[in-house]
Amino acid sequence: MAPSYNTMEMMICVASRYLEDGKTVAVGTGAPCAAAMLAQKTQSPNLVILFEAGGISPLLPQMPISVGDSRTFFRAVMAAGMTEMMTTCSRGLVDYAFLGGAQIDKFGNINSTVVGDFYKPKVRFPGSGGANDFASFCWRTMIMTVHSKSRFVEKCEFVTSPGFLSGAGAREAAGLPEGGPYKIVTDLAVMGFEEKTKSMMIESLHPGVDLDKVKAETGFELVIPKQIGSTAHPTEKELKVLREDVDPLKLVIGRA
Amino acid sequence: MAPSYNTMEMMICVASRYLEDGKTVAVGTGAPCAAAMLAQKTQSPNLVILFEAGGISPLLPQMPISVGDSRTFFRAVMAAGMTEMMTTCSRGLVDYAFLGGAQIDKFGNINSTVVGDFYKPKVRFPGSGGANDFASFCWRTMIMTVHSKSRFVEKCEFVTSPGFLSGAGAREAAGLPEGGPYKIVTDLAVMGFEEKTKSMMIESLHPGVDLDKVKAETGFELVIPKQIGSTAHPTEKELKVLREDVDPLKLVIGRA
Amino acid sequence: MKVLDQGVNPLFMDPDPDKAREFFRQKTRAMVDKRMTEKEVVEKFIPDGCYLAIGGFGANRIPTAVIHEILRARRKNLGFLGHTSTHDFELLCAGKCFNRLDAAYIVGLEARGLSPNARRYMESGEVKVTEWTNYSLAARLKAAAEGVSFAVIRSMLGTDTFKMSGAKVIECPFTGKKFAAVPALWPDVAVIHVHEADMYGNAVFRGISVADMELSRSAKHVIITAEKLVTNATIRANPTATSIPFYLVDAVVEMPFGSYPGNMPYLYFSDEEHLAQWMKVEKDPKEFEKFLDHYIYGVSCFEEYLERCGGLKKLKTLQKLENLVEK
Amino acid sequence: MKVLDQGVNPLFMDPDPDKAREFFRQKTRAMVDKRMTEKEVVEKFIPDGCYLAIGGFGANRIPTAVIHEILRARRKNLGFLGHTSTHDFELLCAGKCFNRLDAAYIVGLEARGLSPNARRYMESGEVKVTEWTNYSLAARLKAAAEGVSFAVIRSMLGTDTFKMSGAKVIECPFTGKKFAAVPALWPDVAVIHVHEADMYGNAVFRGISVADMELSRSAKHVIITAEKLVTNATIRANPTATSIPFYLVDAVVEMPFGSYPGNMPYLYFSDEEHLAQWMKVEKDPKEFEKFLDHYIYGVSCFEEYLERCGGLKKLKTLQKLENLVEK
Repeated sequence: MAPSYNTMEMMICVASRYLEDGKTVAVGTGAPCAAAMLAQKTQSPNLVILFEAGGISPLLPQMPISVGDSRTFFRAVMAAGMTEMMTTCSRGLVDYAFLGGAQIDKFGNINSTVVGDFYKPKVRFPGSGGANDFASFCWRTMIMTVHSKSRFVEKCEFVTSPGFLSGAGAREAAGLPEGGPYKIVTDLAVMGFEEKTKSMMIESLHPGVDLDKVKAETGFELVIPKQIGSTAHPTEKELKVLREDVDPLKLVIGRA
Repeated sequence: MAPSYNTMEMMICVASRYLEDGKTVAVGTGAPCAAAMLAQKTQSPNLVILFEAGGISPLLPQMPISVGDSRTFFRAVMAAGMTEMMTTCSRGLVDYAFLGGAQIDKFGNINSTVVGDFYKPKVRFPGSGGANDFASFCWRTMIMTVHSKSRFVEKCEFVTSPGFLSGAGAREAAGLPEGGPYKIVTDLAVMGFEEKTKSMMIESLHPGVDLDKVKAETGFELVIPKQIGSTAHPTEKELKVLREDVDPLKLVIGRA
Repeated sequence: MKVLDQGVNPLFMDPDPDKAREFFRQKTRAMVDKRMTEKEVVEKFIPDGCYLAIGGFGANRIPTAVIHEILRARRKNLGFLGHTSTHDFELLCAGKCFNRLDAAYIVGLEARGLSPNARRYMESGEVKVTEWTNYSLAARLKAAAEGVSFAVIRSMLGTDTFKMSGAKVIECPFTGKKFAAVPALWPDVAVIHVHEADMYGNAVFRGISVADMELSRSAKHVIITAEKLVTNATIRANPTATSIPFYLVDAVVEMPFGSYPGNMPYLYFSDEEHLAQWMKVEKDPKEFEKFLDHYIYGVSCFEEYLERCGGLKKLKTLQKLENLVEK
Repeated sequence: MKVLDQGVNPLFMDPDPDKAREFFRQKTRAMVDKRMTEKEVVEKFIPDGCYLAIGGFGANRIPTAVIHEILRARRKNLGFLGHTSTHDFELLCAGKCFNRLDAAYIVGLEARGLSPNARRYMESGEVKVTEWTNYSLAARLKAAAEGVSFAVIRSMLGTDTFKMSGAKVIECPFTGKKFAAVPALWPDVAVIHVHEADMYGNAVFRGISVADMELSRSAKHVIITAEKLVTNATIRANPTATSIPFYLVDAVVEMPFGSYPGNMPYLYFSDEEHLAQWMKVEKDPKEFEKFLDHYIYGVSCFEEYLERCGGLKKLKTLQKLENLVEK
């Protein structure tokens, strides 16, 4: 019998599995940081965690509340600066980065800036922060988000951070380095991108979720491959490490 | 009666007088460093000494032998790096820099690279090092050199570091920031540059030196102003400080 | 220079490196006593309309005392560098201090959520905004620090962030590849909180530098607030540790707990209760007004603010949190 | 991109940032034991023909042991970054190890004078030279570290140094002003001497950094030689002090007195007698050959070289000099 878990735990466990050992990952606070910590404590002990404000490979004593707080460089191998981290990404040394946003479209572009008129917005969000930079520089960007029709839109009202822009060939034409969105992990499914069109494609459905549910919560037409996988449940071990070692105060996994 | 001194002591004392209090000076090893230290210990206690490899305002315990040796940041306020120092110059925070070279021409350009064919040189010198950068960036470049016809040439065989290039307006046309050569202190005289033409102009003759001697040792026509000054002798105080505090081991002043 | 594409929004500062050079030429390099109070600093270096930048990272190593003083002095029409701003931004929005903004990260407090009042201010249309990213703003400061008028980067390209910026697309003269060119930015004044400084402005911070190396080298005036004043001999005993040399600095304000309610690495953690209280009371503008009167406008100095927030007892708790003595 | 003017000499390395990215993509980031001997390092990372850069400043904080090993291994046809090179350059000229050179400072030993043998080698016409300046080479490394293909600077302009370089003149897209564009440089391998490193490559140097921050971030392979190996816990106890993080580093060689006969800040001063001896014997090529046999080709390792130079007694004198115990 599968263990019980909430959707946040599910997303974190699933996302963590994509983080290969011996790679680098730039993380923010919250779920992405939890996913990276979990990966480190399970299958990827040599995963290197980086924070954009300068923390390099800390021995995180607890979940940071800011990507620049003192936890992000607690017993780090180096306390560097933002330019150091961003240029490390720019020259190709960072494999994964996690992004979030208010909207994501079928080419994996993200809006975290405004809804409505830019000059007098209906809703103003934080903007890029380092997201546009990570999405431009890192080899594989990861997205963790709740799956809903208002979030998964045909076209972002504002493209804050680049996915595949307008599709195949568009990143190259814009002058962006090779890279782009890799996996989108939601509470319903995992999506990737079709090689040829760079359109979002369903890869696996979470336990108990059917395709229609995902379609209903997606505001554009997903590419449906012949074979759709089934996401594996979080394992006992993943949940134990996540709950006891990664986030014992339930700062993140308590939010589901 | 004037005190006795050698030509190196003369040049150092004279050069030091041009270094105003509260200014910054980028120095190399040897005579320029001695001149800056002397200025600091006489009229310009707030003169800030910088070394291109990163030493900022050290309490120099002795003459450095390299612009990157540990003396150059002994009890410094900061041990920085070369980019820090060079960009400090580039954005206009450094007033003086000292240059040297094998040839200097009438517009204050300097050759410290080659004599003869570049690809199979008759003599290969060190090249620019940081000299071209200092000459480009600093407000006032200073030159201390022995005065001889082979050194003061009509046109440098190779312009390593910019003076006024081909004369008035040439720095601007090339894209160089405002700046350029300020004073040339030799064993015979002090030269400056005529405002209008940017040609080298005699300013003052050292004690016992007549104009013909300077002309004879200069390979181009110097601008001769109506009034030529007389360089003041090194003072007792200057010599005392130079000999006792700046260079007690006579590493520099012993070279004359 | 062929420009292939360009952002539509204005630059708020002139990227001319020769004008910056003229400024820096006049700036004194003398190593003199630069100690001032936060009041004097705001009076002297942060006039209405100037372009301001804040060091640290939003609620980590921030110069809170000077920002409070900016509010109390009712500064208006500032330009602001919204780089990695969070609580600093929230404060300046509370005072409606700025009317033009280079934005990379604004209105949010990271994992803590969004500031309701900062959002209201930014949704009002009263503020001119030009959009950037964290790295592109760091690169703008870096270009300024280098004394050149632009830097090239490989982000922003192809996005609306670029379109709403003041960047341009150019080609590399060596490879023909496209790059975003971003203009140098010399802020009028930067305020940076550090662990230690001497009276001349030689300053040391420990832990991550965020963008403060670039910021202290690009701002025309640099104000240091320091947890602790130390002697010049202390600085000179370990020059490798110095972060900012004195000749960049215009004023030094001694300010223990100066980053409160933010985190100060190795000294004290952020006061999450107080920061949460801000976001809560901001929901109701009337409540928020009273809150500001109580904590900022109605106090005479930063120490009084610290008292109202719980004083030494609260600070002791935050010290323990930082040092992992308590969880 | 309109190019207004350009230097005539070749670039020895490709400034394409995407090729560099492909290399760095493959480079491992695992924190594993990277200890090696100097022999293994030269064998593995410094093959004939590769493009080499040396950290430090000529005769200050230089990795002498690895350079000696390059000579003993009879490496040829290297490219070399003649940035702030002095004794390192003298050594590589002694072995005729390189045949192409980016030159900013070469053939000299600063206040000590010029190296007769280095001059002979450079006047022979056997070496392809492209001319630069200290800052422009640092800027080339910085551009590489930033993952872009060029940087803009305001020196070199208008001179023969520019003409004999591989730089280009372009206009700023914001101000129309002229700048020298210098191409990114990713050396194949950099060797950097430091005070302390752990076995994973986390490295710390004290005192000035010269251009080693840029160099360690741009070189494809980074070799660290360290005065002392320390534990990873020692590194983590003070992350502010770390100069180079492990994932940039390919090999760590423990090498006490590794900068000899150069200066190592805080540890030992340069051996000026020995350096003077070099320049003296270089005057006579026959004498010089014997000298090289005695000090380099005829010894099996760096420790043996130290012995031949006076061993512990000499080193003790240099320690005292450095610490101003003796004059």
